[in-house]
Amino acid sequence: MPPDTALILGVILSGLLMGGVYALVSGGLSLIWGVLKVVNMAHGSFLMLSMYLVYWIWRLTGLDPLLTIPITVALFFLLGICVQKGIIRHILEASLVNQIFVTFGMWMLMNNLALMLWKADFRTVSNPLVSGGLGIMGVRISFPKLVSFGFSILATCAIWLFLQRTKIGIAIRAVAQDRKAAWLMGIDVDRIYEVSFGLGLATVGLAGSLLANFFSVYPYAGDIFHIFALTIVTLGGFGSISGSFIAGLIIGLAEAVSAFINPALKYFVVFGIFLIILLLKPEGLREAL
Amino acid sequence: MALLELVGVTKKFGGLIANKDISLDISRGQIVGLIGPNGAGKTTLFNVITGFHKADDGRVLFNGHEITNFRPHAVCKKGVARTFQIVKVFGEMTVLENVSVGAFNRYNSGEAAKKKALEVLELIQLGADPETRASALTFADQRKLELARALATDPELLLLDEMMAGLNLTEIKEVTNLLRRIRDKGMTLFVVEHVMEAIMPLADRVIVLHFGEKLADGKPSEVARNSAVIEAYLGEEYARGE
Amino acid sequence: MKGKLSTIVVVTVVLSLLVAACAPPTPEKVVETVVVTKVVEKEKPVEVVVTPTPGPEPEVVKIGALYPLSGAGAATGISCRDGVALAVEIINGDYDFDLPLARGKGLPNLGNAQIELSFADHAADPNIGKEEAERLITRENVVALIGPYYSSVADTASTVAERYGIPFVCPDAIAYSLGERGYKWFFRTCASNKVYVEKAYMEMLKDINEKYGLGLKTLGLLNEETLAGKMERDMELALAPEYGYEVVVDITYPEKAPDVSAEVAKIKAANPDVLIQLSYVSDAILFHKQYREQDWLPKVFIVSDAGHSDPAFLEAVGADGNFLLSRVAWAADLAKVKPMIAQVNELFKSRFGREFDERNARSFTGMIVLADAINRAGSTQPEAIRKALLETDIPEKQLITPWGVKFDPATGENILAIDVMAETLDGKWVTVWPFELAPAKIVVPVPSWEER
Amino acid sequence: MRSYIRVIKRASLRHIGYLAFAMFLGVYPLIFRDPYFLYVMINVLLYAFLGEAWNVIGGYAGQCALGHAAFFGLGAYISSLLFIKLGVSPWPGMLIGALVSGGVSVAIGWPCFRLRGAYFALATIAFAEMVRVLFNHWEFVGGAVGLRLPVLGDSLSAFQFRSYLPYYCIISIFFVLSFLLVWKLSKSKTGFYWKAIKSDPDAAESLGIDTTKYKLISMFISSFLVSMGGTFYSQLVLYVDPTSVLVRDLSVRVALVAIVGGMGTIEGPVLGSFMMILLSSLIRARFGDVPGLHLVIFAIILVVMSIYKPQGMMAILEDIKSWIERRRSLGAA
Repeated sequence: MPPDTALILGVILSGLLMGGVYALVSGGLSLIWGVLKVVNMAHGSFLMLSMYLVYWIWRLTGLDPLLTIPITVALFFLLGICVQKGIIRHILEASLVNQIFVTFGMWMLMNNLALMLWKADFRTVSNPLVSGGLGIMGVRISFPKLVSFGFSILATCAIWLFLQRTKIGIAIRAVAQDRKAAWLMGIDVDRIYEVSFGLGLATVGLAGSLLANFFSVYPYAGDIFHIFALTIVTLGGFGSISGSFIAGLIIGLAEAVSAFINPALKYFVVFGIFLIILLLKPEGLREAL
Repeated sequence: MALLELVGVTKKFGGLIANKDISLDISRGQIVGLIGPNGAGKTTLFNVITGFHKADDGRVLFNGHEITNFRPHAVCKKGVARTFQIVKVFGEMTVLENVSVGAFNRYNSGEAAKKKALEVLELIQLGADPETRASALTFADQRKLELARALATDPELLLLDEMMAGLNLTEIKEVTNLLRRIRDKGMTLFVVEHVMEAIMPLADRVIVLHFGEKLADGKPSEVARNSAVIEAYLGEEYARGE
Repeated sequence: MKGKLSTIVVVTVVLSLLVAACAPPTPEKVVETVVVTKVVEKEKPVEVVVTPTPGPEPEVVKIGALYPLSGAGAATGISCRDGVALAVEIINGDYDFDLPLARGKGLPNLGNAQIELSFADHAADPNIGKEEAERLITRENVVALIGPYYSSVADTASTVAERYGIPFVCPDAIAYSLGERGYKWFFRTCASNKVYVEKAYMEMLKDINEKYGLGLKTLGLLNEETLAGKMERDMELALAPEYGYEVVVDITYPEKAPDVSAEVAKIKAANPDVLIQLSYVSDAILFHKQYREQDWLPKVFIVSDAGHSDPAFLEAVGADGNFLLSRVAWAADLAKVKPMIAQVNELFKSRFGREFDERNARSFTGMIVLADAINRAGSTQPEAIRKALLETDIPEKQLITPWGVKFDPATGENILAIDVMAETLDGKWVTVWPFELAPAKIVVPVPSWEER
Repeated sequence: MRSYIRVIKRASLRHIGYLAFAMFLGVYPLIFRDPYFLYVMINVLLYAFLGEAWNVIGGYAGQCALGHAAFFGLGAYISSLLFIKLGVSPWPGMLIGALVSGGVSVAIGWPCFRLRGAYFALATIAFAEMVRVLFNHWEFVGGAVGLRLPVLGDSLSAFQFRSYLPYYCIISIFFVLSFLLVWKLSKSKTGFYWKAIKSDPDAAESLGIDTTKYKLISMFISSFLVSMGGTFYSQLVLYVDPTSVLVRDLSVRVALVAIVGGMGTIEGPVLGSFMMILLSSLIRARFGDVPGLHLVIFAIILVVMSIYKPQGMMAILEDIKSWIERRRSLGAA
């Protein structure tokens, strides 16, 4: 395998793998946005919190990030329910501006609380269970990203099945389609909101455990993932889990390829794609799937 | 020359044909009723005339000018005002402000618009205090407010979409007299209505739509006896039983 | 009626403003104005106002420390703040260190006056930096300012200090343009990027080529897209041809990115002999993991004193972080030559629970130099402090840094500030250049991943 | 007639408030001679001005535009570039910058206004981020290092002053002009049309309102004013770089001031700015060394306010006023 093609293949592959992680984070945002019709501007900060949780568990008990998955998923599911009960419930009827600014407020609150409590230092899990990489015919594959990709596929399928097959899943999709009609059909809409928000944050909990393998955590770690998630959810069409997954791969690929061409402008490309999708096809890929 | 003329207007939503090749004309000073069972395409026709929907085929002429597929605000500027099936008043604004918004269609200064608004409110005899918020009004008053707002744009043709729906008998009588008063001041009315007792005595002419097609067009009394109309409304057995 | 009333309101507003605006320029705590004679840039001579603070020597000397304590630069700001705090603790207390003013409490020439620090957070925002500088000078009545790590904030805050005639000691901002504004009250203890890129990086590479004959010809530049990154890159691009290097890859990447594999692939494709990288801690860690995953390393790897010198970097990458060359103001291995280095490190660890590092060292030294000048001035009179600063001549052995401090009157730059280079050998920074000074032997070229 | 008396009585209370505020503006620099207090008040008034500008599009026209940092940055950069490279005085530079920003805002606004609700907000965020990345890598404007304006001491033509008093007067006049402009607009046809569009776009369209045109007007006015604010900032701080004039935080802060104060009211942004910006300066002064504290308090106010009092401080004042009136009428009866 001539070095250049191996290199480019490596870039494409790592772009896709990274896209898997972005898709997982976006899946949660897409669910919340689709069901509750609330754009959660604090989604990135929840990811930061879950990364801190994984770091502190590892720091205090030595438990490897991958083993913390059940804990983070469960805890963040509960956190989702509390946040929905405590804050989001009040703003469901509010105007769009108020909704966006409540979530902006939560983003500011969490980032700066983290800064106050744990200072701004960079904390990394050193020598996690899964690290390093291997080369097949010169193409480099990173283990942590491969594992994360695997988990995000599993999680996306799990959510997809949950939504398609289980009673609650169907209820969630009904509420997403038409809240009032679902209400009339005897669905306890408030409980569905709590479950949806909980599920949305559970994916963030999982993503935190995966990212801790190769990403250091600091109070503003979540912000960049949040911008990617917004782009992906718009491309994938809010509320569509499969749409978000494919859109995640596309954005991961776009980021990697544009970075290979000119790293300085890779965000320009990502935001450019975001703007073009918004202008041409606001409903995103949802129709296509 | 007809005030409003529709020529072969067709509107499809995917497979469903909401309006199929509808042609009609309305001359100045008339009250024309548009009736038909639910889903006959009445509101769709209104939306096509006022530019909220794009006509797939056919032409819409107003005072001889082509207004097919004009944007709603351009249609209003030409002189066609409308109300909505579901009341759309500006909730946080006061009654006076709501009507002033309509008045600004013809007047630029705040004062002139306010004067016009007060005039229209006098005509409509809306009981409520001009300073109360629109959201605080009763359902019937909100409908009257929406009518007043449309009138304030100084239209020549007024499209009313189920004004009587949800009103009690006294309110229906009030609105009917109101429409007559408006017509007597030279306004032309094109009214979609379900409440037969209200529309039949009021309308000079009635057009019946059925499954998106024009079924009948004539005096209320003729239309009432037309077998096709009865069948469409009440089913075959009534139609035959003449 | 309502319309008329509102016009009255407007008239009163405009009137009252005009009264306020043209009120006689209030003396604003100003006595005489001194015009700076020497003008370097095309700027008009900057009128400098001198604020008198008469009265007996106060038993407390207030100094303002301006650092980014929130926002993007918080990690750096807090560690700079800790460095300054430690220096003040040593000065105020009685410590048996070779440092000036360590022995004996407070400032002897000012009746053992204690130094009191008032901290301010500029959050890396030039506007807030200006506001906080105003507050420290006019509300907290500080006699001098220290900080602010960010060159953009250093620009605006030092302009405020210049206007009031308050000494501004900058131990950590690197923009060389700061020294070229002809300011009278601006002093910088650390090397500017023009100095260290040329005097440290390029000279060292020349020595390596001569001594080890590696034939280093191609250069790779990898900088984050921040102010510091751009300034260093511009300097490297300017000097590379002079020293006979061809720049084969020049990457400016968005900082704090989630993934950098594409950038590393691009560098690997260009395969430069020497790579000079300036990154923040999180990016530094990400890049290093990618180098390992993509199995690539340059022959000589220079890292600028930013993310890589943060202890969190070596902690995260462990042994992979070896064989990196960086300019240092703090090398623990010199403790054998200078005992106080170990003493300061121990005291810092006991107070802040982590290793003393680069940024602590720079701001610590800046504070020592400032305190020493105030002590020599024997008063809190700004002009006296300024004269003392100009007369500063502290040799390297009396400081924890490998360079001494002596200011050039025209630019306020520390002419002795020529950084030494250190290399990470089995997890610790060890001074390796200039070769004649260095206790340890430099390891070049960088061993590949397999050889480790 | 009863209603008209109440209108006049309520209005006079409002005017007493304006008069009091006007006197405060005029007297403040005489009392607080200290430059620090002047500088804090300059920032408060700058954000009141920016908040009032954003209020035009966010409060009145009801479009949640979250990309106004781009226009603030454009204003700052254009006037500075004209001054540094061509020696053009910042005063005309400010107008040129404002016109360019207005033009750009209309160019980007036109396609974006087809979007509804959250998508419009996201499009504006994406646009502003693209501008920031572009300026961060554009050599001509100094890239990440930004632009440094030469310090020339007192010179009106160079819009630079040694003391902060002239800055204070300029920003006060800017603010008063923006206040009057918004006041005039809210009473005019445009203001009514904006409120109609915000309340129900379809109904507005059916009443002859070209909603796209009026949204573009609100976009133009708001970005024109925000761009003027950008020029004022660059002349005050004399340093312009992408991380201080083009960041998303600025777009949020500009909107936040209007929202917490009370969107769609003329006095809202003033209240919001005095509360939030003054508060953050005071907290920063008092607890300077506790990292991030002022932003935590900021955030708590925002969340609590948005949930329990979405209409902002103005609504609270209205409640207090009606409570007083009720008490007075009870007392009288």
